[in-house]
Amino acid sequence: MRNLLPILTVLLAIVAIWYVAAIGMNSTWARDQAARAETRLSAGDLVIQTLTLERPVLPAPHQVAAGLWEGIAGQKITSKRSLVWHGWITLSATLTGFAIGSLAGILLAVGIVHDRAMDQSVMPWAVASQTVPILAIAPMVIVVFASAGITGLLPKAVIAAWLSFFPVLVGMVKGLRTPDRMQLDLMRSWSASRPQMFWRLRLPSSLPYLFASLKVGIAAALVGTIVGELPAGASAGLGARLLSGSYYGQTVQIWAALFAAAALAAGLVIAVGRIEAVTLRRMGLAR
Amino acid sequence: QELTLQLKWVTQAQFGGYYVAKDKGFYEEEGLDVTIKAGGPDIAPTQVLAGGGADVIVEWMPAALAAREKGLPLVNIAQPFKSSGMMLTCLKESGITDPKTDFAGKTLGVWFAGNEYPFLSWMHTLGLSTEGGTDGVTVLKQGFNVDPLLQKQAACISTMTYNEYWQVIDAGIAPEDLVTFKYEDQGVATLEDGLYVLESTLEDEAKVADLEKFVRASMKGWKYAEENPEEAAEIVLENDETGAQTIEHQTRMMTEIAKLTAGSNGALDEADYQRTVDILLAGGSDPVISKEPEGAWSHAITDKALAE
Amino acid sequence: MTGALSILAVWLGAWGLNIWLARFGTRATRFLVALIFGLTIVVLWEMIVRIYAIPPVILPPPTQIAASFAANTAILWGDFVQTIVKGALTGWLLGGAAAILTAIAIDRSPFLQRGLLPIGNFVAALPIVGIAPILVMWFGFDWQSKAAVVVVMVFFPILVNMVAGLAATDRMQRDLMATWAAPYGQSLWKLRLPAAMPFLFNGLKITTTLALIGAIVAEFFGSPTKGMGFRISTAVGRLDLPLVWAEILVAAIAGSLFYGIVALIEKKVTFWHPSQRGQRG
Amino acid sequence: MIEANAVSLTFQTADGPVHALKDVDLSIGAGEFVSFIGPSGCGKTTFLRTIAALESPTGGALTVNGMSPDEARRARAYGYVFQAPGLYPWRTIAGNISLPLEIMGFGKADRAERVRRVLELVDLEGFGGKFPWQLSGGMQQRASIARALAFDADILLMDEPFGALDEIVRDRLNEALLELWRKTGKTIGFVTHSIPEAVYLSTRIVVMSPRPGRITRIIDSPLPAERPLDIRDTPEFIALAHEVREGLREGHGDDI
Amino acid sequence: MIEANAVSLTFQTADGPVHALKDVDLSIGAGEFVSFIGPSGCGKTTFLRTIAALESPTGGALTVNGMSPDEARRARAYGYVFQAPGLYPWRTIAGNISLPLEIMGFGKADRAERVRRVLELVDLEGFGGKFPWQLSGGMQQRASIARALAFDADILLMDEPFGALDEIVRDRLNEALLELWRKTGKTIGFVTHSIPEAVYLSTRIVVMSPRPGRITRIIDSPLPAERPLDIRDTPEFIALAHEVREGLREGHGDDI
Ligand SMILES: Nc1ncnc2c1ncn2[C@@H]1O[C@H](COP(=O)(O)OP(=O)(O)OP(=O)(O)O)[C@@H](O)[C@H]1O
Ligand SMILES: Nc1ncnc2c1ncn2[C@@H]1O[C@H](COP(=O)(O)OP(=O)(O)OP(=O)(O)O)[C@@H](O)[C@H]1O
Ligand SMILES: Cc1ncc(C[n+]2csc(CCO)c2C)c(N)n1
Ligand SMILES: [Mg+2]
Ligand SMILES: [Mg+2]
Repeated sequence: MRNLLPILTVLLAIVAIWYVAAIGMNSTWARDQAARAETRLSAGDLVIQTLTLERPVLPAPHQVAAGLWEGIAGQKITSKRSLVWHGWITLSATLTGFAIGSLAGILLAVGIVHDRAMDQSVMPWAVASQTVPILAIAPMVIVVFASAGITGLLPKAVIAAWLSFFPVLVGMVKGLRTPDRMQLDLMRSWSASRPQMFWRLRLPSSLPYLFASLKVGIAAALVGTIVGELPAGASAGLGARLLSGSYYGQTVQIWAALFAAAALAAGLVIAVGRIEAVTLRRMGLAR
Repeated sequence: QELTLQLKWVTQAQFGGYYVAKDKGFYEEEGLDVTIKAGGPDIAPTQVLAGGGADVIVEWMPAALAAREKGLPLVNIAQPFKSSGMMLTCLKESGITDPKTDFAGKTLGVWFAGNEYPFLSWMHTLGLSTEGGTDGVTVLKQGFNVDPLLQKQAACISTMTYNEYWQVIDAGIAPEDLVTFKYEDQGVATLEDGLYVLESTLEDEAKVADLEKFVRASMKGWKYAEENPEEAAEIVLENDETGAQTIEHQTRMMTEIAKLTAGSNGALDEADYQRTVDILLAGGSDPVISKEPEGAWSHAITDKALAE
Repeated sequence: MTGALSILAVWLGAWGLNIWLARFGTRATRFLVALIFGLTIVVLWEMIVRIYAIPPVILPPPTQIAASFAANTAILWGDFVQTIVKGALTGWLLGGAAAILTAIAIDRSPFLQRGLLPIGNFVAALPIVGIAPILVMWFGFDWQSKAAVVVVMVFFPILVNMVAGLAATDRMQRDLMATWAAPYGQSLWKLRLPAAMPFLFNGLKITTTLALIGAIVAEFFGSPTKGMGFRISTAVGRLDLPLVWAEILVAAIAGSLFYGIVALIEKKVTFWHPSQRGQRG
Repeated sequence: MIEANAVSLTFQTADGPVHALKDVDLSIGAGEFVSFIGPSGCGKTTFLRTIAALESPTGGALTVNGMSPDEARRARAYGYVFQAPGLYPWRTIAGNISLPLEIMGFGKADRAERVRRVLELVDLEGFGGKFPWQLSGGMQQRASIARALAFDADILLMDEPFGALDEIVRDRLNEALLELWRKTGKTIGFVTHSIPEAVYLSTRIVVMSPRPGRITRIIDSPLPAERPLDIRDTPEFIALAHEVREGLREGHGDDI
Repeated sequence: MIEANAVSLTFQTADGPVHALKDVDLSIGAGEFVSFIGPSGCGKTTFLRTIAALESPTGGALTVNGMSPDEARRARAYGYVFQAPGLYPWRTIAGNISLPLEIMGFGKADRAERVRRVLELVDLEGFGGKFPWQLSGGMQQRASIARALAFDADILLMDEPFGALDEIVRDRLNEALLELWRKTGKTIGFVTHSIPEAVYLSTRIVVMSPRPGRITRIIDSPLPAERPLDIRDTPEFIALAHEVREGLREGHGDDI
């Protein structure tokens, strides 16, 4: 709550800068148009024109807000013009990919902390795997899946999974290794078995780390889904919306889709945060 | 019978005939269940076909022949598009009036991902290098839209008569402020939007029979679309998942497309084919294809499909 | 059947070897284990492609990729310079510098921090690739727009880390400065900046891969006729998949190197940090 | 019964071998309370860990209750208490205490009964439902002792269990520990840095010295089993403390 | 000269106000060695921090050398030593010691000379080029004392400086500190948990008690200025320690 005022202030400043920038960036176009029509623009007209262009270089905040409102509330949510509908398509692929990715990350992490060979083999390549520009080869991934007869949600989800597995893996490995020597020794002095050590010590101590990386992972999954949606331009989803907006030069549509995606990202991160808070409180880890 | 068609680009009136055929039940009448897969900016239909993700693709002939030379045995089975819709659209203020003399030193926007071949052939016939410099042209990989022209980042950009050109107009630039060079007029037109399958598909008799039905129904769709552009545009709109298309734009596109499909009954015209091959072969040091292709087309399907 | 068996045999053999090697845990065997793992994947890839006759336009075998790599070094180098050196590196340096300066600027204002950081976290979670088309529209086709995308992508992660770093000094260390009546500049330069370095490098390391991703993806929205993103999409159109994979290989190598170099500098700069000391001994 | 014969332990480190223990001979009888004292790095912890089979000696022979330490560990002969309480924050105090019991497969009713009993023993009735961080440091440490007591191991090994507590709390816990030892008759090995603590608690004080870690003096305590806190102001106590300090100083080099 | 008149300090926390200090009256003369002892949370640290102007009292008056604590701080009247050495790990020992000197604008040659001198004072010649983490805990703590001495403040405030060290090292440092105090004649405020340490070092012992933090007893030491370590076995010493313990116990509630 005490952050509200600063946040609002900063937001206000951003909006103000945005308006000034919109006027600046759109003015060339407005002047050119006037020159083509061989009219002269007064300063007032210029401002009004730059903030109401059909295809602005930078749309003004109120234009984006109108675009968002139109996309969210102005349509039936089943309409193809509804941002809610596209958001849902993106969300479902994101969640599927996130589920696959985090599961893979967790399982790999479990393997890595329990098996030395796996630790030494997989870990260096896991880092390398993230330097593969999966985003640039997303179209190929889509095509390769299509060739196996798999289309729609899954190929996007796989790209999302690829991006989200890494933070989860790293966080989970770190988490599973947090129990210090003393805690492990205690377990050993009670001659606990490996599974007992895992379920009663490693897993619970890793949870705070897991949740921290899940938050990063779900944001990454959303990026992956959107990128997966870009090349398959005709399909639905916020990425497709971004692309078709770009294709038809509808900047307002791009920005509206972008803000919808941002809201989705924030919502997902907050949702994971909520689950984290509840889980940790149940476990007595939150104070 | 199930059949998958991979389009070259996003859902739009450019593919109106197929959507009409599906929507009007022409495929169904033939006993076909056709799945139409929309394409996208970086989806190469040839790759989809090679990977088995589709039975038939819509592709431009230069890309198809180039793929054929790469060892992917594509065969043209039908050619609903008679003429090319490609052109370069330039801002008048760039001072370009004649391609032969004025392109040198300019920046031109070009589509890649298999669509660059006609352009490269043209530049070759003009004797212009595409590596930049004062006696060559600087090439931009043009993205998805016409912004490079509007932002004056390029003197000319690639446009289709039926699509991007109108986006430039819609953006508020008057036709008088533009200069256009159609590939058809420059004598470098290559065949666009043909239907291609793998050679092996043609050896399968059941498939061939399906393809006959498919081509017949598709052509019926095309002809229907030519006559009813508004209805066709609406059908396209219904099939567009992004919800970004507008009826005005699609209707206009359908009207323009009709001009390109007008001269074709679906069968490939050998003379057109030969002209395309000649243009592509003329590539000099880095030709699109290096030798006369063989078996790159077949009338087997259209002969039967269009028999009655 | 025999194909599947031989694939399984290679895999089990390599894995067994690794399990045995991993027991030694020396530096050399660690390296060897990682190497064997990588090689095994490559060999299995080659075997699967050959045995199951996977069309090269879907997945080319590693040997073809290597051949293409060797044949196209000039193109690959040019693309590397265009995308990674000019686009990613410039953007990363600019974005990093801007983030560090901003962090220092807002360090003294808790008000600004409280306002900016939640928004920063929000923007950092944003699918920044979405603004690539916009920035390409603003900054043109060449590497400048790629660098701009990278700047935007790396700015907030570095900012958030740097701000956390500047706040990371413990109370005792700050109190010491207070008992010596140190002015702000001194305690910034002699305490907060050095103490912030491990955090800063954390941010710098995370953003190395982001920088590559940003530069490559931005090329998707328009580029000159060179660059890794450009080459990948054109080569796919030309069904030259070995070249595509050669570019991917370049990206992976460059990414690992980039990360490695930053990690190395980190080691030099934060030699005193327990995490680095541990690695030394 | 713990029997150490010329036990040695050398760690191989990057900087060469570290002789943490060298030729340690010691025999601890059932029911004894033995304290280990010595400067940092002299191997106190290592010796305790070796008894508990958390390290293996590189030389010499060590038996616990006639078995090898590892057998003894698997027979659950030890309760081990560390300097820090080391309670799991996601379990309540009762949950923490019952954890080793779960691992050892005690039945549910039995577990509840034992938890109740040891909570009472360490004076923590009514705190079973609290989480560790809701308790003070002294209470946490008592809970950690309760946990080590719950499964009734014969031998209790404690590695500086009260090192982090303040003097007054420490006094109280010392009293309580002594009481507990008298009541249960367990064998206790206890590491400490504090001379008064060692003297106050032990029946025998083992003074160690570093580089290599070895025993320099073993001091038997003549103090009675019954020891009020005031005993620390008696001359016997002071003399004993003096002797321990002497022992420490002679083993200690000139480096600090 | 430190003069506290009815000093109070209340922290406003989420759980309500905490009375860390209540009506503390104390006057410390120049050259005195005053120890503060008391259970955890009784406000020892808070009082020391208030003197050093790291906290501001919410009630009462406090003057240091006739100035307000904050003026005294800006006049660089304090050297402060914390429980942990708090050396900056990215600077060598010499670099750490010269840090306050750099901040206070001492010249380069002067800095080098002072660093040399205080390193000698704390017996760390030859270690100036090492990094803190290459030294043992005791050496680090001595370096941190050297740092507080380097700029020759009149007043030395030490908050459990030896709390983390083992007994023998602690003994040595106690001796060295006493020696230093006699040589330099500084005024020292010293927080400790250890009764023998307080008694051994101080000219006056201030016993505090918590909730609210206040002074319960002030004990003047009759011990001579010259104090060998053995003095701790003398009856005077033991009597004094006993008195301190009594004072502690009476202020201590029944909670542990
Ligand atoms: N796992 C290990 N690897 C290498 N050396 C070790 C290991 N454990 C202990 N040592 C070394 O063995 C010696 C004895 O260590 P130990 O922990 O037993 O000392 P200690 O008497 O318990 O000291 P302290 O009072 O500081 O706890 C030390 O020099 C220590 O550095
Ligand atoms: N910054 C703060 N905010 C709120 N409460 C505080 C703060 N600092 C100290 N306190 C509280 O003030 C009281 C006195 O704390 P202080 O640290 O002075 O005790 P102490 O005597 O030094 O204890 P210890 O022996 O544990 O160091 C405690 O109850 C503590 O929780
Ligand atoms: C990035 C990109 N831009 C354009 C095309 C080419 N393209 C294929 S079909 C068609 C008609 C458009 O209305 C066009 C322009 C492409 N493949 N990729
Ligand atoms: Mg120890
Ligand atoms: Mg304190």
